[in-house]
Amino acid sequence: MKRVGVFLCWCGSNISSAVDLDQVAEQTALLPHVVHVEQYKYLCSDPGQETVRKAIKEHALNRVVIAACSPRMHERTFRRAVGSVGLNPHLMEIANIREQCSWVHPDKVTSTPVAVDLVRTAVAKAVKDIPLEPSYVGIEKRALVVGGGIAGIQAALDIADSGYEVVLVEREPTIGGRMAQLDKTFPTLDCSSCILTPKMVEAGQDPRIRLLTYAEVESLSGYIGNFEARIRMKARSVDLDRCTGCGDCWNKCPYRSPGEFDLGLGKRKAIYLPFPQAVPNKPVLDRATCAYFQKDGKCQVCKKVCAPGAIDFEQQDEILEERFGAVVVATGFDLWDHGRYGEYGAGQHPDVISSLEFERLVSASGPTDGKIKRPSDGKLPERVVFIQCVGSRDEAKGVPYCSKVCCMYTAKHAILLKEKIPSSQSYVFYIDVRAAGKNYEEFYRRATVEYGAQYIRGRVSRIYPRGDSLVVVGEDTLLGQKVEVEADLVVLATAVVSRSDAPQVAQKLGFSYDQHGFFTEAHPKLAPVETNTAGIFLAGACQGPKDIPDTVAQAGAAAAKVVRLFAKDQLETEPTVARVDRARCAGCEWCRPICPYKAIEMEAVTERVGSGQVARRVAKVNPSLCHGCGACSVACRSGAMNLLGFSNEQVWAEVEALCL
Amino acid sequence: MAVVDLTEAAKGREELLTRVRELAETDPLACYQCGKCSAGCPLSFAMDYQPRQIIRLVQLGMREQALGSSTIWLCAGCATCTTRCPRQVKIDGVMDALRQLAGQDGRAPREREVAAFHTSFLESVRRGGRVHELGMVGSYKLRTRRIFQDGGLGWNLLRHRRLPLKASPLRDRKTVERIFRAAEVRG
Amino acid sequence: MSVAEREPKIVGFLCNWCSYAGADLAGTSRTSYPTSVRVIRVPCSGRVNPQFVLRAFQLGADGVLVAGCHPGDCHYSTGNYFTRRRFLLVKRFLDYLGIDQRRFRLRWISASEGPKFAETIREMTEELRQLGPRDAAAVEAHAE
Amino acid sequence: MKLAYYPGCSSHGSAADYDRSARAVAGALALELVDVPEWNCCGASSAHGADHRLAMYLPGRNLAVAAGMGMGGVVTPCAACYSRLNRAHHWLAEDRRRWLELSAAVGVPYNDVGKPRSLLEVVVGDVGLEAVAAQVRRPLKGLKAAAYYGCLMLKPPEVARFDDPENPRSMDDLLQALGAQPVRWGFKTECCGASLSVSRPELVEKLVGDILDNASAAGAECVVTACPMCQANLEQRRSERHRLPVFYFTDLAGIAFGLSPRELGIPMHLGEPLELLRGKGLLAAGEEGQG
Ligand SMILES: Cc1cc2nc3c(=O)[nH]c(=O)nc-3n(C[C@H](O)[C@H](O)[C@H](O)COP(=O)(O)OP(=O)(O)OC[C@H]3O[C@@H](n4cnc5c(N)ncnc54)[C@H](O)[C@@H]3O)c2cc1C
Ligand SMILES: Cc1cc2nc3c(=O)[nH]c(=O)nc-3n(C[C@H](O)[C@H](O)[C@H](O)COP(=O)(O)OP(=O)(O)OC[C@H]3O[C@@H](n4cnc5c(N)ncnc54)[C@H](O)[C@@H]3O)c2cc1C
Ligand code: SF4
Ligand code: SF4
Ligand code: SF4
Ligand code: SF4
Ligand code: SF4
Ligand code: SF4
Ligand code: SF4
Ligand code: SF4
Repeated sequence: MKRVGVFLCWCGSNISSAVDLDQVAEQTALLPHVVHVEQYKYLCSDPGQETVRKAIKEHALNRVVIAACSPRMHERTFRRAVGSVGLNPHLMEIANIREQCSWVHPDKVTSTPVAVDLVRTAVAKAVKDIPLEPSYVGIEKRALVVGGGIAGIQAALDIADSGYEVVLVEREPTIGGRMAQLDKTFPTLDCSSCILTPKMVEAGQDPRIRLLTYAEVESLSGYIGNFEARIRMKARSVDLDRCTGCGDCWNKCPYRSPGEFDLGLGKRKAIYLPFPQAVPNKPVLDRATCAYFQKDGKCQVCKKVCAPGAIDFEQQDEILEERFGAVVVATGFDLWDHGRYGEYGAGQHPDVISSLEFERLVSASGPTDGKIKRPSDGKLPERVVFIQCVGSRDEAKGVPYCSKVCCMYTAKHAILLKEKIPSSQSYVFYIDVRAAGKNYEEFYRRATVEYGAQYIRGRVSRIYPRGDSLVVVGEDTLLGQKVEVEADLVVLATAVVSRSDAPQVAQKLGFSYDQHGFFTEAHPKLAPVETNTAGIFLAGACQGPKDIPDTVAQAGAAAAKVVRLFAKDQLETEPTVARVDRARCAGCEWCRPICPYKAIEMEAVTERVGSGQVARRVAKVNPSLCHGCGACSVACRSGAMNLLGFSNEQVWAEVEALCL
Repeated sequence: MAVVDLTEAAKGREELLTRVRELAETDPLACYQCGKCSAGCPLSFAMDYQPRQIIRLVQLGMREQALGSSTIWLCAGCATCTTRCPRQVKIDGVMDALRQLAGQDGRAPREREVAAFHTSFLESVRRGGRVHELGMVGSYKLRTRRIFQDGGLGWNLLRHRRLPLKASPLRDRKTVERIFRAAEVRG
Repeated sequence: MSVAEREPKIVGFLCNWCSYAGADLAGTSRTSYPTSVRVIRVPCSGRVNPQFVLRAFQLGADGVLVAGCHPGDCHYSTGNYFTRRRFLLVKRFLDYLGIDQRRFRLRWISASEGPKFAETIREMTEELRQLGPRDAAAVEAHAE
Repeated sequence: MKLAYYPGCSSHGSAADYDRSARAVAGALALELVDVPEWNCCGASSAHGADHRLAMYLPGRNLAVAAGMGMGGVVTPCAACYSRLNRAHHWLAEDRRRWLELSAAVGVPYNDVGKPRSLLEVVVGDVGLEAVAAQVRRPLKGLKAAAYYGCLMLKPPEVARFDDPENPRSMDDLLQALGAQPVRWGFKTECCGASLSVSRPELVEKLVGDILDNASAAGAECVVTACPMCQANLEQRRSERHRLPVFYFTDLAGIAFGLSPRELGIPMHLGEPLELLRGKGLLAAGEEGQG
């Protein structure tokens, strides 16, 4: 027996002055299942709620309809109220007779029938309400952080500091990311390694952080609170437990090749430490360049000199399987390859370099010990041209978006150049200078006024060699004249782009990415660190071009989201999720691809048909992943998929009640 | 320098943009004034407006200045600008479009000689279906009264048998006349 | 009673996150609009099964409005793209049922577009008035 | 291979020399070139500034006629014609309704003959460098040549669809196959201003000067073109200080294949091209002084 109680709220005079509530009460009382109708001045007030509670008990109500303000205002309030007297909170419906009636239809004659209709509709829905219970899932309170740049390091430190375990997976032999490659950083010109190294060391020493370098996540399954990851530890050929980092191996190794960390500007050995401050401070043996692996199986110099016996040529890749409650993805960015700019020499002129290469040239720990020597002949360049927006804001050859950091780092480069080579002159070709950050405009001003960088508004059209220098041709668009600069070195501020394997990473971990390969946040303004997949968060430049301050802020936010999750013992999920009626499900899978959250999987069920057993596949909704959008229920042709709280039967009943 | 009245220019803006979009099959509004086109233009040194500025004039609706410029006539049609434009504006097409509009307006070209050359060239094509260089240059000289320009060069070519006196037109003259007529009808 | 005299009846399916909030905003800012619309709240425009729409017409509704977040703003990221595609088909089906396509509208109304909601209701009501009453029997016959 | 051949107007005049060498080299490479019957002017640098439709119809008619010949495509030795033919081809390919429009306008049914190619494109792409190398009798040893492509054969790339518009390689590779030494230089694709050569010679002189200066500075002993407009312009608009001979690529191919300068029309060039060849020992005794 459904026993519906209806409560009409005056909202002071907000409703009562525009709607004839007596008439509404009169008509409502005539509806089937309605056993009690009552009016009150302010239902949301404590005495108002008490009125409802009392009536539920007195009249043995098992459904409640509140005719008042928008459910967006007080749905929670009233659910809690009915819940407190033992009624399932989802056996309550709200008729919005304020925002969508009294406030927009001030004339009692015309508004009252609308209110009657709305209440009737709510009653019809309430009659079809069923008790809904939230489900609870346990939470594995360990976090996985993928990518060990400044973003990943910061997130790992923040999570660990809150008392939770973190596994930090970094693909390279050391953590540090791009920031480790930088010399000084805008807008304050702190030395990058001076501020980064302490954090790297801390991450390496914190007992709650487990660093897995030279490792990659192979796959991720499960859902929020309960992820399972397979992590591949690539064979490093060095036993990290035994190695003391003494350096004898790489000092003695006879084979050199261009070093990745220095972007090929310097050399490294076949067994090497990427850079002196690397964490862990232990080498990796690169099998692709090692003589033992590539040539004759001889050499073995490193093994001979290694006193602790840490070299292990036989080491194999290893797969770890670990469980996590949440994931932070911080895989960073790459730089656009200017080989596609034929007009700038297509990467063929040795003295046309990228900005990151310039960072390595100015860096004291770089291949030139911080002397800016140009690659072709080692000469100190006097006239240096910097070109901004190379590949950025270029829909023809590059990417359409602005890379956000290059205006600022170019100003920085102009300053560093002048500091290192006081007799030098820099020329910066730009289209706009985007210095929108705290103290950024001031920094740009210093570059021009204090350091005399010559800014020229215009995109360079062509660079060609003349003798041993380079001719740079542009237009000074402010003058309206073509200009030429004969330069010793040209530095291209190449676009920030996503890592080439970003789409695969997103697919493996199960969240979405945009057409440029940047990972998509759940909402651009209000959920900038969440992904569409609950429990997976984003930090740093993998989500879009970002400088260090923004990266660190976002990493902190991602960590806070993880910690917020771990602060609970169980995860309560909204009960208004999709549910499959297995008996009706035809296993057609129409619903599966429609779900934006990959909440639908297929499962096998066996049924008895006559005397035999029949196996078939049916859909299954994972309530922890489902957000309750209802798209699947519409896709389902057999009516097997339903959405709790907004079920087919309920909406159907509402339509019927409305159209009476 | 004169003050540009933008509200005045705006009156003809839509019309100009529409015509340029039609004829050049490109949208000048995509241009963000980076100057890469001008910087690569081989003839920018001789132009009164830079190619970038021509696009700007079109963006603002400044028809007079655009159609009256020397730029649209000095453009050699090399498409270096279009090849390098980051916003995929077909600048060379815009130059063509503006020359056509100038012609349609019956306006005296800023570069008389260049326009006279094109007229003589097309006349020669219309007459014989193919260009007869000597005839064409002769007509050009009459048009521009530059009878003695390049005299030595012409003689040199004649001497090297590279400037035949006789034309070698199409057998059926109507073939090409028909095409000119068809174009006139469509235009 | 003909439609010209009585207010036409519009069933409005509004998504919770954008359009329902937009309708609420019209209320909070006291933007009055015709009393023709009755709202059914759904989580997402993608939840609206075309059968609900057809049922409303079958029961004599003069018009149906489905409103959701603007493309790209969907709370569930992609729901309204499905809606858009689905209701293109529904419109064609309405023709087949003999229901004037103009009786059905799909609108993107954000939470801040209270005036747009009010305006939509005004326009629709006006149009439905001009279209006149519906021949519900025709639908009945087809839908059976 | 049999191809429809569109010689272009200048083949009857200022580029009569090119016409000779092009046909001679094609013959040596077993390329059968059949002239498009009753071909008309493509409109060159003038039609597109006068009337968009005219600029499409003039080359369009030639394409339509060439398609009717039923050969393996159409080829032209002139970069300007190449550009105009390709513009029209591109325009037609974008919208099939234009096929009908064109057919009506020119009175020949339009069918797609395939992307118009330049002679250089055919020699490098279809014949292939190996086949070219196989014909070489007199490798152009020690000849430092600047391959000059000009603008129209490469730009804009979505129309030309040939080589890299900024750093083309095809002619350099060809020169290498002929035994010459292509120089690295910066003005391979700069425009020489040919279309203004008659009307604004003083401007063109500057462009030509820049190109030749850069070629000389890069150590080139000659400039090699694949376009009659470029060749004529570079020869005619240069100043006294420039002495570099300007060849067609077919001239050098012909010499390398053992053909005589006269067969190739080289003596018709302005300046003293034979001196250089002689100096490099590329002329047989009997060929000296011919011309
Ligand atoms: C030339 C240049 C100069 C700059 N100068 C400044 C400056 O002065 N000031 C400033 O504020 N910002 C500067 N920036 C920006 C700064 O570099 C970035 O903001 C910052 O590096 C972003 O950090 P991140 O951790 O997000 O990414 P990254 O530094 O790219 O780190 C990502 C890490 O993830 C790892 N990784 C990638 N894929 C995987 C995978 N699949 N599995 C495991 N690990 C993976 C990478 O190896 C890397 O270690 C500069 C950028 C450039 C290009
Ligand atoms: C014209 C304009 C348009 C904008 N448009 C956009 C846009 O389209 N997109 C976008 O992303 N951003 C936009 N922004 C930026 C956006 O408004 C800000 O990013 C955002 O409002 C910042 O939020 P906040 O909470 O930090 O600060 P605020 O919104 O300023 O909130 C601070 C609050 O603190 C209260 N407060 C202040 N002092 C005290 C005190 N001593 N004690 C107690 N309370 C105090 C204030 O009353 C206020 O409520 C726009 C800004 C402007 C000015
Ligand atoms: S419940 Fe809503 S309508 Fe009632 S008094 Fe409270 S605010 Fe007003
Ligand atoms: S020699 Fe051995 S202990 Fe020393 S750094 Fe090398 S591997 Fe480590
Ligand atoms: S085996 Fe030889 S080449 Fe290989 S890492 Fe050891 S020392 Fe270097
Ligand atoms: S940050 Fe500056 S240089 Fe970089 S893309 Fe944006 S505008 Fe260009
Ligand atoms: S209701 Fe939405 S989120 Fe939930 S399973 Fe269905 S489609 Fe996925
Ligand atoms: S669409 Fe419906 S019937 Fe098909 S698999 Fe999904 S729930 Fe089952
Ligand atoms: S290159 Fe393109 S975007 Fe830049 S100024 Fe020229 S037309 Fe405008
Ligand atoms: S096409 Fe015209 S405007 Fe463009 S670069 Fe060439 S000459 Fe200059």
